[in-house]
Amino acid sequence: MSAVLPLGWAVLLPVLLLAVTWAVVAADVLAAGRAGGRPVPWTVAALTPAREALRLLVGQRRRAVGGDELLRGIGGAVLPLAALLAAVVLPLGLRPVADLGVGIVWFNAMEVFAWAAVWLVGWGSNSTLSLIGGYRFVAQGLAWELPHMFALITAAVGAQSLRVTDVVAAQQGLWFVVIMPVAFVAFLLSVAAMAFWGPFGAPVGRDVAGGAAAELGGVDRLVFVTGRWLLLVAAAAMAVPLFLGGGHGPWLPAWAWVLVKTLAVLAAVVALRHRLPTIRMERWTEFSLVVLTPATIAQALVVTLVALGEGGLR
Amino acid sequence: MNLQAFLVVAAALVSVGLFGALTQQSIVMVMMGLELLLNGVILAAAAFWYFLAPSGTEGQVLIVIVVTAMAIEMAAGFAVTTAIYRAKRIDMTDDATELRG
Amino acid sequence: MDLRNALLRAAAARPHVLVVGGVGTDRLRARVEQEIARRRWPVATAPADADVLVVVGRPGPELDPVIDGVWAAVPVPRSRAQITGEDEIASALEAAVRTLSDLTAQHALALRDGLPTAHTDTSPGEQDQHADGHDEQTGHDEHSGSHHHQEGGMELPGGLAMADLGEDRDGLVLDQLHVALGPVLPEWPSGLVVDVVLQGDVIQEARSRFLDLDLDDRDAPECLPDAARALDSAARVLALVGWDGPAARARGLRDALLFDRVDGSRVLEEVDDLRRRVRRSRLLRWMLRSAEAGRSEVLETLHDKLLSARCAVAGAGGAAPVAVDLPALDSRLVGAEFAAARLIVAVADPQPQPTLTRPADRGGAS
Amino acid sequence: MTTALFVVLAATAVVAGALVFRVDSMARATFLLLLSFLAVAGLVLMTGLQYVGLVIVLMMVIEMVVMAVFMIMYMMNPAGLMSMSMFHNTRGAAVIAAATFVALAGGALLVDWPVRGGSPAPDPTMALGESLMSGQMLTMMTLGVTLFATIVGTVVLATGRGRYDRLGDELDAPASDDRDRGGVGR
Repeated sequence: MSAVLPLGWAVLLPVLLLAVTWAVVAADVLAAGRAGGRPVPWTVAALTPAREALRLLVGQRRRAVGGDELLRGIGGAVLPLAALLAAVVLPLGLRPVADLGVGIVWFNAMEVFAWAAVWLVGWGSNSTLSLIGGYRFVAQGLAWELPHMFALITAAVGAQSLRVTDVVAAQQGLWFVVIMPVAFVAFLLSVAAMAFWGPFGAPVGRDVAGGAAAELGGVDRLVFVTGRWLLLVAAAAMAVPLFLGGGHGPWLPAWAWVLVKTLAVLAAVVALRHRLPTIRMERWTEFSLVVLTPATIAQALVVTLVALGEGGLR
Repeated sequence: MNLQAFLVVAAALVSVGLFGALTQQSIVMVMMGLELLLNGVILAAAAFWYFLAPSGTEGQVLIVIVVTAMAIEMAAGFAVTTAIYRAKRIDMTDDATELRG
Repeated sequence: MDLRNALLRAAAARPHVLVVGGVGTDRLRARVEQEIARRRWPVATAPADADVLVVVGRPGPELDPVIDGVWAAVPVPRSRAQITGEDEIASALEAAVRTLSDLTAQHALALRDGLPTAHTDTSPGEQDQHADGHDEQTGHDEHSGSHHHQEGGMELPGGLAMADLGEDRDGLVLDQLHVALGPVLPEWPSGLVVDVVLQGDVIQEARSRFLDLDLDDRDAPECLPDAARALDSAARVLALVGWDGPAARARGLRDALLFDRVDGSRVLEEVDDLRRRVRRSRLLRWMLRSAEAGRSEVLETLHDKLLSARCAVAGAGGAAPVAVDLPALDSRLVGAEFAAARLIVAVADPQPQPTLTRPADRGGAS
Repeated sequence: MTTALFVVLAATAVVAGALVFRVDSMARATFLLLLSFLAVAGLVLMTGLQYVGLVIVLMMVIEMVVMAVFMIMYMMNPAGLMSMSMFHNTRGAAVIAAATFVALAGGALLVDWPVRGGSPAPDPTMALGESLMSGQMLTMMTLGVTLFATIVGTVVLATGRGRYDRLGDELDAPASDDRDRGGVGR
């Protein structure tokens, strides 16, 4: 058994991600209905993603006067691309599509493109509210990137490898979430922040009329929104190999465990959105830099000491 | 793909960056020129490592140093720009005449 | 052709609706919102996100061009509905959906080469009011950042204007943008426009006004009863802080009070439940807490609103909402960051009082 | 295949780098520079330096977004709606740049480079890490201290109101008088 999935999976990966995205969008509609006191039947919810996509597909694209069409288009397209490329190192089961030696750095480098994407969309729309949305994302990004990187580093230190499959293999006995809970929480928070989701939704908030996406219509909006969902799914799915033991588990085959765990993480992320209000930028920035970053550094230090104590570095 | 090709590309990047750094009026644009120049240095370092001394790690260490230097240059550049701007409301190198003495 | 028709019909099944109303249309707007929520249609955040533009009441001469501008920014397939009475709501919405799925009608509505045609401005005084934050689609002549008749603006190709410079709160001289907030913004009081000078997302100057205030021939403005108005405004605040569930609940309670003859005890129970959730949310407190500038006020006022709604439902006759006059609102907005400013406007929930707030120097505002 | 990839990446790097100084829009200039960096990162990846190549991608995306923010903050006409020339001393710079290119490229082509010594470590990333943590430890420590000094220095330079302005001369104010307070309440 080779360490990598056959090449055909590269085509299947987007399909898989979209399928999970579909389920998550439907779950979000259900949760929104429940939270708002107006429950939605699940049949309606299951159809909603398709209806919305169709609505945007037949919709007209919009141009912004004085806007930078090119940059906006690039920004919109980069978002789903970044999500798909980041997902390449995700083990589906025990094997990823591409088993890079520096998979964790690859994942990090790809999702960072969201910074450029959201800012470009906000800038290219040439609207004050869009630009405010773009800037909000950058401000948030500066706050979440450090705890996020330290969380990734902690998992890598625990496995003593930057290869995602090695990280999974290292969790055969004990899931990393047990020995690095702070890193796991920081990672989950940064997943939500990366996809400007829920409590971190200020870049596309209602107060700025949709923020970065305010001026997008038709296919442009579809690509942007889909990219955002894909990013959320891909990043949340990454929590499984990094902290939740990947495909390891009793009874079920590895792929089933990955699916179950991914859906569980996504359910938690969706619940987060419906339970919590949006966190304001200045609050989050200070909290992230003053509390979360030192906490993740301390977590990394503890894990490093444990790794050293268990027989030193290989 | 050989050492000479890499080095010529690196030389092109360095000279374009130099041209930008020398001609631009805005401090921020001057910094972009410097970044481009360092970009060429990175490429040359990678090429030297790969084609001349792949067994060592000096090439990689050099790239790490250059990347750090870029980050420092950016941070320092923006801090200086902010300080000058706060004091003088200018962001053009030509206007910062004190620097000329 | 059949396939395209079918696609249009399927796409029209869940239209996003943008509701626009002038001063004094709150009750009718609430009724429309209730009907939209009943059909589970989402409320659009911006013209770009909308399929159906619902105009509530009869817009006056100041609001009318704004609505035309918004309409020009709605992408095809689109439809526009005018609702002036409660009995028209259902039929108007159904007609809107029919238009949405009608291929020939949509062909006629399609924007020429993707750009809205420019509308002609009748007077410089009106021009400001198109700038509603989405204005770069409303015409060729405006830029969200700036109005080209503003002094200090440099003329740019395409009639866009360059931003001014001004000192920010950190002592740096940076670009300032002149933007008119409202009247078409999510969770925004009907008919209100605040002309602001924005630096980044910090408001440097603000001047608020109501559109179409001096219309004497308007029907007696329908005001919401106190409890419903408190809930309406609380729902806006909750939606602005991104807490959609409680916001929807507050809105549902408002509708229950206004239109459904339900027994008071159930509403009372739910209002109490909502109050408890709001009071207990530590994150909300963390976010709104501050020593300064109407921020802790936001939370207190939100509590007060829910409390007064409770009192009104219970028949105890809670205190009537304090009328906020526009100059006071302006002074509170200065120096606030954009998200904070939105909250300040939402909690202030200013109501037009023609005799009190009509500024003597209306012409000077623009 | 490799040659084609090399040519494409090299051309992208140089052309995007040159266009940085040709376009009017600051946002476009910044992201063209990013494109140039990404192309160079691609070339670095082609030499087998996976870790370093990806770190360049990671750093440069963040750096360029931050740069764009500053560009727009300080430049007039950031969107490039009005074309304006921002060059000075073009001729002299062109001569210097051309001379530099001729000297460097000529040197690259004419020097008799030594033959390749040794082969890459099986895992260059591991080699880099081991080297930084042993032989090159001094480099790593110097970088760390320099970065820390930069953080302190740039904050001091750029900040308008320091903690003495916010918390009083004795730093004994119970809370700062900031208009917008952070999440920890300092």
